[in-house]
Amino acid sequence: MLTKIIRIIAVLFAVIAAATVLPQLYYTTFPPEGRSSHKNICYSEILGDFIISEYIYSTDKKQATGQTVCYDRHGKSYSRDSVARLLLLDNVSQLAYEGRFPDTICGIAVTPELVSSEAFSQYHSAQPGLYYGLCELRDQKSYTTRTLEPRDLFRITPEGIQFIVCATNQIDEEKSRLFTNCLTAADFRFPALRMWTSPDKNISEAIGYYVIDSKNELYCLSMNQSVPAVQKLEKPDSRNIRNITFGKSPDIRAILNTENGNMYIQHPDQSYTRLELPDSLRKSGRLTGNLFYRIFTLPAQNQQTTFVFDRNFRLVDSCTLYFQPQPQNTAGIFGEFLFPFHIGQTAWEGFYADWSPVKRFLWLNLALAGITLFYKRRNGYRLSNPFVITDILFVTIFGIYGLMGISAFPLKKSREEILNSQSPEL
Amino acid sequence: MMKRYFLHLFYKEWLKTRWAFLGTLLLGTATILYIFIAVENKITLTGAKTILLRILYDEPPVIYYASFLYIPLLTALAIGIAQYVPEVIQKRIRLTLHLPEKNNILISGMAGFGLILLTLSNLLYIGLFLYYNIRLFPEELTKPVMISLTPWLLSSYIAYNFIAMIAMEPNKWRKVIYSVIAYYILQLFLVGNEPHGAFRESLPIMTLMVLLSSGLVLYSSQRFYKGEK
Amino acid sequence: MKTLKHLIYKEWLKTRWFASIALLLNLGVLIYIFIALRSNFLSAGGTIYLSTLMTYKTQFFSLYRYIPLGIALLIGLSQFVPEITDKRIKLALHLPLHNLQIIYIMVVYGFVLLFLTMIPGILIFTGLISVYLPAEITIPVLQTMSPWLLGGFCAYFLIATIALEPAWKFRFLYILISYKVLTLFFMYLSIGNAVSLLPVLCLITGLSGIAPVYTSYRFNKGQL
Amino acid sequence: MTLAAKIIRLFLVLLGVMVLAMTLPELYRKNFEKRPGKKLIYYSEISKNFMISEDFSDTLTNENHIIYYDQTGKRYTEREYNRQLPFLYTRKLALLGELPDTINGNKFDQQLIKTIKRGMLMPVSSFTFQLNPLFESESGKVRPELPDDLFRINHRGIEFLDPETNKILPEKSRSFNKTLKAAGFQSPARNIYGIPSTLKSRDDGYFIIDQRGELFHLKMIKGRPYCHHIPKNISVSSMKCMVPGDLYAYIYDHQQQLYVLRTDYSIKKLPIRPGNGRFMYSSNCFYKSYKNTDNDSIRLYVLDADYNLADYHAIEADNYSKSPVAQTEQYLFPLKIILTPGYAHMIPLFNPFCRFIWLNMLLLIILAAIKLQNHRKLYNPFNLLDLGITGIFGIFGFIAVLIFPNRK
Repeated sequence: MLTKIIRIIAVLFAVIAAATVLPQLYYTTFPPEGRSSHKNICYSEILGDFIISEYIYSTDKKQATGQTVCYDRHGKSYSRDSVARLLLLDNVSQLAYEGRFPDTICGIAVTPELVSSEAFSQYHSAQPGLYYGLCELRDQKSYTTRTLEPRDLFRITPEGIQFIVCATNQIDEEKSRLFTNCLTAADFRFPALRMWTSPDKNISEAIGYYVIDSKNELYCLSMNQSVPAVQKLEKPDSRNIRNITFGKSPDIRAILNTENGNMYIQHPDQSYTRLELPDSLRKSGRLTGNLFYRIFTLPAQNQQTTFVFDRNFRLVDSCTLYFQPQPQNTAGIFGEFLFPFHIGQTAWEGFYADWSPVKRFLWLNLALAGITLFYKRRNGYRLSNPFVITDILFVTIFGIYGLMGISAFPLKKSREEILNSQSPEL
Repeated sequence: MMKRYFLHLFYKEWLKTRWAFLGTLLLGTATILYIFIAVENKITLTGAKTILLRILYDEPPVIYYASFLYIPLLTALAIGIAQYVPEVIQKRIRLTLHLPEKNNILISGMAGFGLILLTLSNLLYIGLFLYYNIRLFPEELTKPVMISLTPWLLSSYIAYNFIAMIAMEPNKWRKVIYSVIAYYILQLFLVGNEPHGAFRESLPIMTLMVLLSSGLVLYSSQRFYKGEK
Repeated sequence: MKTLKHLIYKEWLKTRWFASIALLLNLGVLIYIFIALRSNFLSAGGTIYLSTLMTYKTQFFSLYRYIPLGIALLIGLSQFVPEITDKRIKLALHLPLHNLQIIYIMVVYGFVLLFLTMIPGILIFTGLISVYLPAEITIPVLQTMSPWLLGGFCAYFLIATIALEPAWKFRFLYILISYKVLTLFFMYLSIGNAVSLLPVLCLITGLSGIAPVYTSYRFNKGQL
Repeated sequence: MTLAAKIIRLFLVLLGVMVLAMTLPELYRKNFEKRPGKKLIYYSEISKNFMISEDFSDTLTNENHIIYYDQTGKRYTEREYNRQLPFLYTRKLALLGELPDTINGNKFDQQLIKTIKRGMLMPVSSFTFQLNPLFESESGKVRPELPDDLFRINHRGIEFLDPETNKILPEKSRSFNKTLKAAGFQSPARNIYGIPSTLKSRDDGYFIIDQRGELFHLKMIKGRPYCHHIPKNISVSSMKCMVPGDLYAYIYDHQQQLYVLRTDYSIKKLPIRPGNGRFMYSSNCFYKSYKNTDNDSIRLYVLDADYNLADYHAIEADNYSKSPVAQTEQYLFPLKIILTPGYAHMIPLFNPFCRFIWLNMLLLIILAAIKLQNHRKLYNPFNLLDLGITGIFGIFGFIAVLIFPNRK
């Protein structure tokens, strides 16, 4: 009895092992055929409309190169050369190289240097990233002298802020007390739930940290010539803040998103503008900027939506681009017939089981279960035996993995069954 | 009576495993010491803050404890092989297994001894690692690093249990099949090269797998006893 | 002559099972590496794949690193562990052959077996990847893999040396030295950078090939 | 048999010595190494002085203590020091509002800052696949585009390979071969130097050493081959190609002497002593500086825009080999074997003879005592060899001899 229960565990181990390795092996052996086309969308400041460029691979498999076609939302196509003249801001270096860059765009005097310096691109994730709670607070005046270089990292505990001198791994009591007092004076409630700074050292030095205290209030903590500077900041709305990214452009201090999916831009004067993004799209996106526009791109499954704002963050236009799903080849479809699911693990979400569509793999599972049933009957197993039933159930659910598992670990017949199978059936 | 029996059994197992166990223990301890000698050397060369910031935030992450990856596994292999392989080769276990009711108790005793030994070595590794790590780094780093080490420590139990199971299995081909299964299960545990504290979400399932795997040896020992092919 | 046949047959009985596993393992891993290479090549496109491979010197064959070592362990241990645990070798040494000859028949047998398990796989692998990769890449790739293969042979010889050593204390010390020697073969080198090390490694492998003479001499005299 | 075993034992002892010489010094250094003081030397474009900073900071207490002075020994404050090096501290000076308006009569702006180039020159080039993409040099695009083929130059001449099919493109190969032959190129190529990446603002093609050691410049202009034979009177050992500027490449000859290949195909020998051949270079529109650091000194050569020597200064280096810990190391270990990281060149480094001899003698006596204790005859040749190995290899030999015991 015990052995049979242990056998079930063993079978499960075999199923896990098979489900991690077999699909991977299968899909490496039969890689997807053909490459899907690349699509890119840009907003033309001249047309005031989107231009979509698509890179299409040639149908000849031996040929790597394809060609780029450009068209707008209404299907009107453009030549590559005319596109360069319609998307001046995106083709600065090429146009300047050819000496074709105009002096004015939309009535504004421009130079290639000006356009290049105005362009930026940054990513804002709706989910907060990796966080250890141990950060480096750099001085706002770090640039004046190297003596302001910090020798410690800080954490914000329920007892207050603590500066840990790395070389000794001890707390710098004096500095910690000074900062704790300053934070308390600003009505900060310890501990901090989360803090953010910019990966850019210059911005990080200038702004310091945005800290959420235990009452979910927002504070800005920085240091000026070894003196703490704490400021309580308004929150964009009453909801809790989910994640903060600091801006790469001087007119954007930070991008914030709150729990209900609203996205805000914080300006250098600490006022907020809510971005008119649909509430359903609470996903991470990319913010790009140029001389005229701020463009937000939100990707989703097989599609991406681009929102174009003017420099005051008023929505100008938006467009959704649909990508054709990767064409499924026969090997891919066959894989879904063969493997009911695939087990893997990711660093931050743990184990997962990726199920194929039930209607695909069900037939093979049922067929295999039938074969198992037949085999068990032929070999004189009693079908009412709970362990035999478990075996058949495993094959029905886990399909090919289950069959492999139960054949790797043979089920011993009970004494009664052995007697039955030895007695002539006729 | 039972206590005497186990004491006797444990003593016999200890005689078999002590050299392999102490040898790998020495290797593991030396590895941990070397890890921290290297870390301290880097600290003196470039400064503690720089190193700590690099360990915390560099991309790809600085896994200063990477050479510890296979140490628990190696300990399990040494104990497992020293414990079961001579028994199986010399068919010694056959003689002790002829009393059916004692069968499971004996095998559980053997496996239990191995698991205790493994736990001791793992505790020693954890203790030594923590001692140095807490001395050098703040707890914000120590906690995630310990999480990153846990799958590796757990892998030793999986390895040990599967070795016991494979060693007891009478059929050669099934031995190979079980080894393949063990290999791919271990692959799920021997993960690294991610930021510290990764695979936190995998830990409950990993622990469950470890607990479940500890019975596996009884399945093949039963087959061994029955002399199945 | 009859004794020789007899000896080889005895070795074959001990090792055949493990040698066939090793052969399968070797072939399986190499073919898997090829399949993965082919998959990446086809899905990225040859031009892109090759230029990434050449820029980043991707070690697409890194899975093979410890396979020769594993094979050497399989064959070496299956050959020498029974001799030690059963003290069988003592009996073999009473055969009408010179003791050293007997030891060397065993060692050479193991070496040939190791060669036969690994080299055909490598040849097939070379043939397969040459379909997709030009010789300018294939040759450095094989150069980078060759320390691992040499490491396999060296590990086998060292196992024989250690197995024949009669005293446990020295066995342990030899294991330490062998470990450090073997790390030389399995360093993480970028593609094409292993060439300057190969003569040294060949020398070490050659030396380890004659090392069993020393311990078997000690074994014969039963020194402790 | 006995003799063979004893001789083989000696080989094993030597193997043990090698392993120990790789392991022990490294372990020693990792355990005891102290941070050396950091000395930096730069050339000021403003005062035309060598600016030196010396870091006495203690990593343990993390106290910042840096002093600044020039080659005459005149001390500077940090602010003054930064002001002397506007190309190095541009950001700090800009934030402080202390950027100079002009340098040497030139307006200090973005354009000027963009002329800075920094990098490393090594006399051995790392391994490259002898297979490269030949870019279109005049495509009319800002950046070169990756072509669909790769070329190699073997004994059959230049061959263009289609990676998709792994087949040679006969027509293109033939047309390029013709041009190469016409320029006097003799296949196969000994080495091909270039930048096989699209991350460059202009393509300069490849520089190829042919079978006779002659230098050729190969590129593709509007799909047509271009090949130029570059006359030279040096033997090239390695080259480092530069992204577009006034140079095509730096050339090392076999004595590690450095040359520059300029865009007019002239080759100029740099007035620099090769030393160990490794240089950190930093150039802007006024000066080009080459810094060479070896065990004893840091040497900084400053060259003007035409690669003539403008100034030179050397300071004493302060690295591990000068620290007291390293001095002790020289008393302990007669030699150490290091492996160059990533390349696996095994390099044995010997210590000054007189340092380690005392320890060696001591170990020799101890070994002799052990041998006598075990009733060995010291005049036995193998015992003498044991003693000799200990005498030469000191601690390594001593341990190795004991690891592999010798039978009476």
